[in-house]
Amino acid sequence: MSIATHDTPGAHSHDDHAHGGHHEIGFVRKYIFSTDHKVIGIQFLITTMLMLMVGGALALGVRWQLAFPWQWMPIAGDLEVFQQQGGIISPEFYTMLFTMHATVMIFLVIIPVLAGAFGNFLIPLQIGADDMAFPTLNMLSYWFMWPAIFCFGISFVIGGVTAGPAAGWTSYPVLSAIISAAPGSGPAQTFWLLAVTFVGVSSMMGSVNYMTTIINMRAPGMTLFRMPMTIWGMFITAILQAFALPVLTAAGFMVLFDRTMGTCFFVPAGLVVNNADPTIGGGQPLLWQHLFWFYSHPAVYIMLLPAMGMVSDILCTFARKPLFGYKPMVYSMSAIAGLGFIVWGHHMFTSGMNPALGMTFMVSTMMIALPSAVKTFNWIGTLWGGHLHFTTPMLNAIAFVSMFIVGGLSGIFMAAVPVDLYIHDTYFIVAHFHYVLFGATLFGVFGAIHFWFPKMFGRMMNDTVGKIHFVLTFIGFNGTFFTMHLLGVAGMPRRLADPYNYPYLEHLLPMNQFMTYSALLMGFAQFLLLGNFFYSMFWGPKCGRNPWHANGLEWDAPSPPPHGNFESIPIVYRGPYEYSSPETDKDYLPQTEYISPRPAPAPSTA
Amino acid sequence: MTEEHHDHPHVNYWRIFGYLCIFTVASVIADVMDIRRLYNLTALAAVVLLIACFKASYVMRYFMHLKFEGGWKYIILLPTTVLALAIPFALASDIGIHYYDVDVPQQNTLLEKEMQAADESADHDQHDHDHDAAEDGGGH
Amino acid sequence: MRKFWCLFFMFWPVLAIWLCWVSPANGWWFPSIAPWELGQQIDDLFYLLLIITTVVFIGTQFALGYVLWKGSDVKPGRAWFSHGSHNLEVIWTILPAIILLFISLYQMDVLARIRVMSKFPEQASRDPIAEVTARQFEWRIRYPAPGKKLLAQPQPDDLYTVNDLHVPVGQPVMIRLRSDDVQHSFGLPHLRLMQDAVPGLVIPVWFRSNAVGKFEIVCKELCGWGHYKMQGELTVELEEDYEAYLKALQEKMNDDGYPADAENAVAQSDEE
Amino acid sequence: MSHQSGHPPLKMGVDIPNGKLGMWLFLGTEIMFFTAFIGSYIVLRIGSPGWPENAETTHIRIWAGGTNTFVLICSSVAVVFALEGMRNKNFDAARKWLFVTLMLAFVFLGIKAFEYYGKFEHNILPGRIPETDAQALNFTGRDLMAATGIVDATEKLKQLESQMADLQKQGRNADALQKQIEEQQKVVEAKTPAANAARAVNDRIKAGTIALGLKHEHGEGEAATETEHAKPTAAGPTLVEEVERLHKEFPDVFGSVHVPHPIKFGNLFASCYFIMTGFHALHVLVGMALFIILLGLGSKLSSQHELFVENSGLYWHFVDLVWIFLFPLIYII
Repeated sequence: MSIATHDTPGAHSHDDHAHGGHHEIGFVRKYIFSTDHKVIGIQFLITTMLMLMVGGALALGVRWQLAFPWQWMPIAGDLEVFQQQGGIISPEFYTMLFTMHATVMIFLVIIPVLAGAFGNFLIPLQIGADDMAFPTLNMLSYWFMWPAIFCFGISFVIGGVTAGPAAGWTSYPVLSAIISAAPGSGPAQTFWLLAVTFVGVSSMMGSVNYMTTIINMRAPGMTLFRMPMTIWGMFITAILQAFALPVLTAAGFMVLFDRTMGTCFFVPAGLVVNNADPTIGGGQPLLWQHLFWFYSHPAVYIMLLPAMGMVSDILCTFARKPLFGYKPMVYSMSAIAGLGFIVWGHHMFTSGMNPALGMTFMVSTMMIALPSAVKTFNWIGTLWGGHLHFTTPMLNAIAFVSMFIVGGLSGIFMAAVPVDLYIHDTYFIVAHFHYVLFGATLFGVFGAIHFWFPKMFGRMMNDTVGKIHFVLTFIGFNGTFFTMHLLGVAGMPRRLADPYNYPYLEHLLPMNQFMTYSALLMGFAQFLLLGNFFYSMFWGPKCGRNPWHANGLEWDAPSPPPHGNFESIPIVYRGPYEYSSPETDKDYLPQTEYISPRPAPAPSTA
Repeated sequence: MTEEHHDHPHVNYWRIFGYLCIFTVASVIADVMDIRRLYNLTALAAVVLLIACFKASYVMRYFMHLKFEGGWKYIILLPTTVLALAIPFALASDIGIHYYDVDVPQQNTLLEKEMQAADESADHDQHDHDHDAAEDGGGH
Repeated sequence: MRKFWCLFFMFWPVLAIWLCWVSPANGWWFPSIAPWELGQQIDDLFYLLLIITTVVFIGTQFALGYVLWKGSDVKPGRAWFSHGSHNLEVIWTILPAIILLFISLYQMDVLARIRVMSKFPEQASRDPIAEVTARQFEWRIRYPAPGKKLLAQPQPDDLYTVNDLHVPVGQPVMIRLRSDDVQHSFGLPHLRLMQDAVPGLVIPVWFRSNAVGKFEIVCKELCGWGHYKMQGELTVELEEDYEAYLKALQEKMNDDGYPADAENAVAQSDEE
Repeated sequence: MSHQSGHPPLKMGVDIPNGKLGMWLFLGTEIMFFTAFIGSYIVLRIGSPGWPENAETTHIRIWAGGTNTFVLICSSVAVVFALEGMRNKNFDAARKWLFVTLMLAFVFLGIKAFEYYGKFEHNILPGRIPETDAQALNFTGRDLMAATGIVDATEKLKQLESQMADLQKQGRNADALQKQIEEQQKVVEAKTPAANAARAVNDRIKAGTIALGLKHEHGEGEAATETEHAKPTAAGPTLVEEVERLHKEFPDVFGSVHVPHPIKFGNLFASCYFIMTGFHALHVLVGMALFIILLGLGSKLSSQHELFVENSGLYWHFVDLVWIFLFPLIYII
């Protein structure tokens, strides 16, 4: 991570000195409590990659139980704490496994990797700013992740590792609000709620920062409709986060107080939970579901839109083509955001919601498939007639499109309430959201990691290893999750520690075993990514500013960019996707390159 | 004001202060007048919330200088206001109004319905079967 | 190698469709034919969606494969310099919009018949057959005594069972779903039905089975560590069997080791 | 930002400083945060027929809320004048107005604390309010027994005695322990009369031969449900009368036991009240911290802090705005 790179012709840069002598700052200020958006972005990236491994390990635990119920666990079974339960996954532990898998993946991997890692790294670079609007706030937003990780960690161990938060990541009261409902997860669930609050604070700080930066700190000439799709994705994500997340934070406080202070927002009176005294209350459990999904449905788009943006960038770069329908892409993204706020009820079709609301939500949910469809068509249009380069980022980006189609189409089944009555809370749902969140988002993220790695570290990642990682992950992913659709149609409910209790599900065991093997394959493939990442960070071949011949502003800065990013303030003359433009001889035309308005294409002299 | 803070012209803040105080007194008077008893709670709520909206608009326009800001204020505040209003409205149809019967110690709509039905049928026929049952149910 | 990637991305949709094609034969499909008309309508809706989505899936995946195939040729010249087509955008916005709107409106009727209380079969909603109370981790079922109506307040002569719901075949029945503690969900996968049991609410659920048999009742909402074993059984039987079952249940409950007690007899004669 | 190096001064975005834009966006998120609380309160209240509205039952004092509204309006004016002072480079005036604002914030919190104290006094706390007569009876019986402390004392005595027995079995000297036991016996004896009285009441509660009765000062209100009232009760003092008698007889022991007073949906009311006013008070505290930082600068306060003052002012006005809506929602409606 050397800041002094081989190509810094603009060494006279005033930017360097505008930031108060960054030469003197020590290791701690530079790499740990750094206010530099790039360092913070990389911190987020590495943290989330480690958390990805944690979340993946938890998922493998879940898969183990489904494939080999009540059998001795391969590695964890040897541990002392599991000995007293025979080295197997107990139902309490299983409940905690899937709760924490979802929690870690959503709150500590996908949201921070998109908004935290790539948002931080890319926003100032792609809009031509020298840093975020509020660098200190930015640093705080990273360091507020750690109390969250810490609290999640405590919630793991406080129940003695074999039990923990056990109300699912959705944490529906009354299960999560009354301690006697899940005795094993008493303080664990409380810490879990605290952690979610910290994540909320962290994301809120981040999103205010991103919005301010994108609105107010764009380089000269960078109009809104010249912003790369990544920035649009981040911008809309930040808006969603800023206006939906506080609702969850508030609801989190309410359920936290319900647990600890005797309030009763979500607890009706007169419940006899686990033979304890009848509850005192008057609240309504459905209120939580409304408030929760008011955030958590937009959160699905928070977990998707930035990836959509990054994939658009990658596809254009490696198809050497302008984005097909830039404005429709922006509008459809905005439509997703707008509609995203009014579809939350589709998570509650079976929950005893007023049927009139159910019908309204069904229509709005169906409609949200529309902008997604428009985006998919536009991506295919982007590839149409392109000159494709099948690099690792490109393969991951194509996989994003391919997987997103499946995730989008299976969503239509859920949007249809009558069909949802059958498939709700079955593995069909599990398949659906893994296709969206893993198949789409994570492939997008893998692509983005390979794509922007040269900018982050000034070195290239190994393409062959990247492709092997991609192929293994792709095969493992589809082996695991496509088959889940079939389990869902067969009626296998999710979150069951032992589905084979039910005679009508017994014959699904071999299928589940196949899925577990696929999941193992996928899990181990991730070590390739980690290895490639950390090896290339230090020993990968060095690269110049613009190894992909891409157009974005970030490729105008040195690799890796110094503190302050650009040697001089970039001036933007055009949109980010002018590949194969007839105006120039190269097949790309950076946003900063000035071409005098002449009818004949002129050779550029940048 | 001698400086050319063209976007922050001088406002007579004391006058705004006076308005706010008058509005506060007005909402207290609305409470003392007992609109609740005279009309109903909804009328009272409408009156005092309207007053609150006026107060809020004065604070936002003059104290927060929104009156003198550019168009961005609408971009930030309108969607927020819409969302903020949408939540209670959407939730009112599910949490505020119960589509299904409620059975909690404070309120048992199912039981109330049954007792009502029993009363009605008892008016028609004293020896109705429902009547006995309702008495059994109501005796608790 | 470039063509390899095109085949790679085209191969998996083929595999996926093949898998869906063979899965009914392997039992990876609906557990049984839904034994009532609304269940069958739900299945029909599912198949309708499946057809629509399969067409879109094949279309988009093979369009993707096609553009990859075309784009993978190493050819001279440049990529097609195009910023998009307004007409195309309009077409592929309006067309899916119509389809989606059609789907959502087409579902309304089935949804209304399942969920809107005023559309419930009159007889079923007038005389609920039982009250099902979910509890960690079992289903408690309360029937009214034979010949009586189910009342909101438990009656002294009510009949109770656990995890064992009996209903007569061929007629619409309605249960009142409650929860004693946390949120549960009353799932009848064979009937394609599901309704959460929300603490504090009494939610009516109606269904009908035209086939005699035993079906599982599944708790589909996470309700604690024992969620997986919260299993009930729905027995659909002939009317006379059902009445005999209630009678037997009543006798079993009244049997306190003494001969038929006088008080009960008086109470029953009062009702007649 | 400070880049003037020959480039065209093309500033993208809106024409306000980043800090102010960020503050407004932050206030947007804050609006949503309070919306969640206020919206929940509104819908829960609509969904709970018989919500306590009588000021006698809820101990909501409109004069307190009204005064606090007035105080916050005053402080809003003060902070506006502080900003005016900053703009006019009259930093002494700015400091003076900031100080006034801070003092008014203290006054606000003082009144708030007084109100909270009133709620604590009357046991209007979430999770502690009986909502039906049966609950009121149970709670009071439980509280009466707990107030005597007899259970703990007896338990301790028993423990000591069993220790004593152990020691005696081993034949060891137990004089010190004997002394302790005697002291503990005295404690138990001292508690016994009160405990007996509490037991007598509890027995009647268990037997169902005591009526709740109503506190005279509160009138009917929303207090009790009719059906519950019809319970057959033996002649004799009601629980309210009993508790009032016990208060007189053993003021030290039962002083903390509240005269039973069921409030339908009282717990939900208290939950909503405390969470809304509590988070508002927390925001007041944050605002006060901002003002304290500014005042702590002392004479160093200068033009470079103008944005800080403006942003703190915006935040403070927002706190005022929230209260403007909380006042009618909690105190009037």
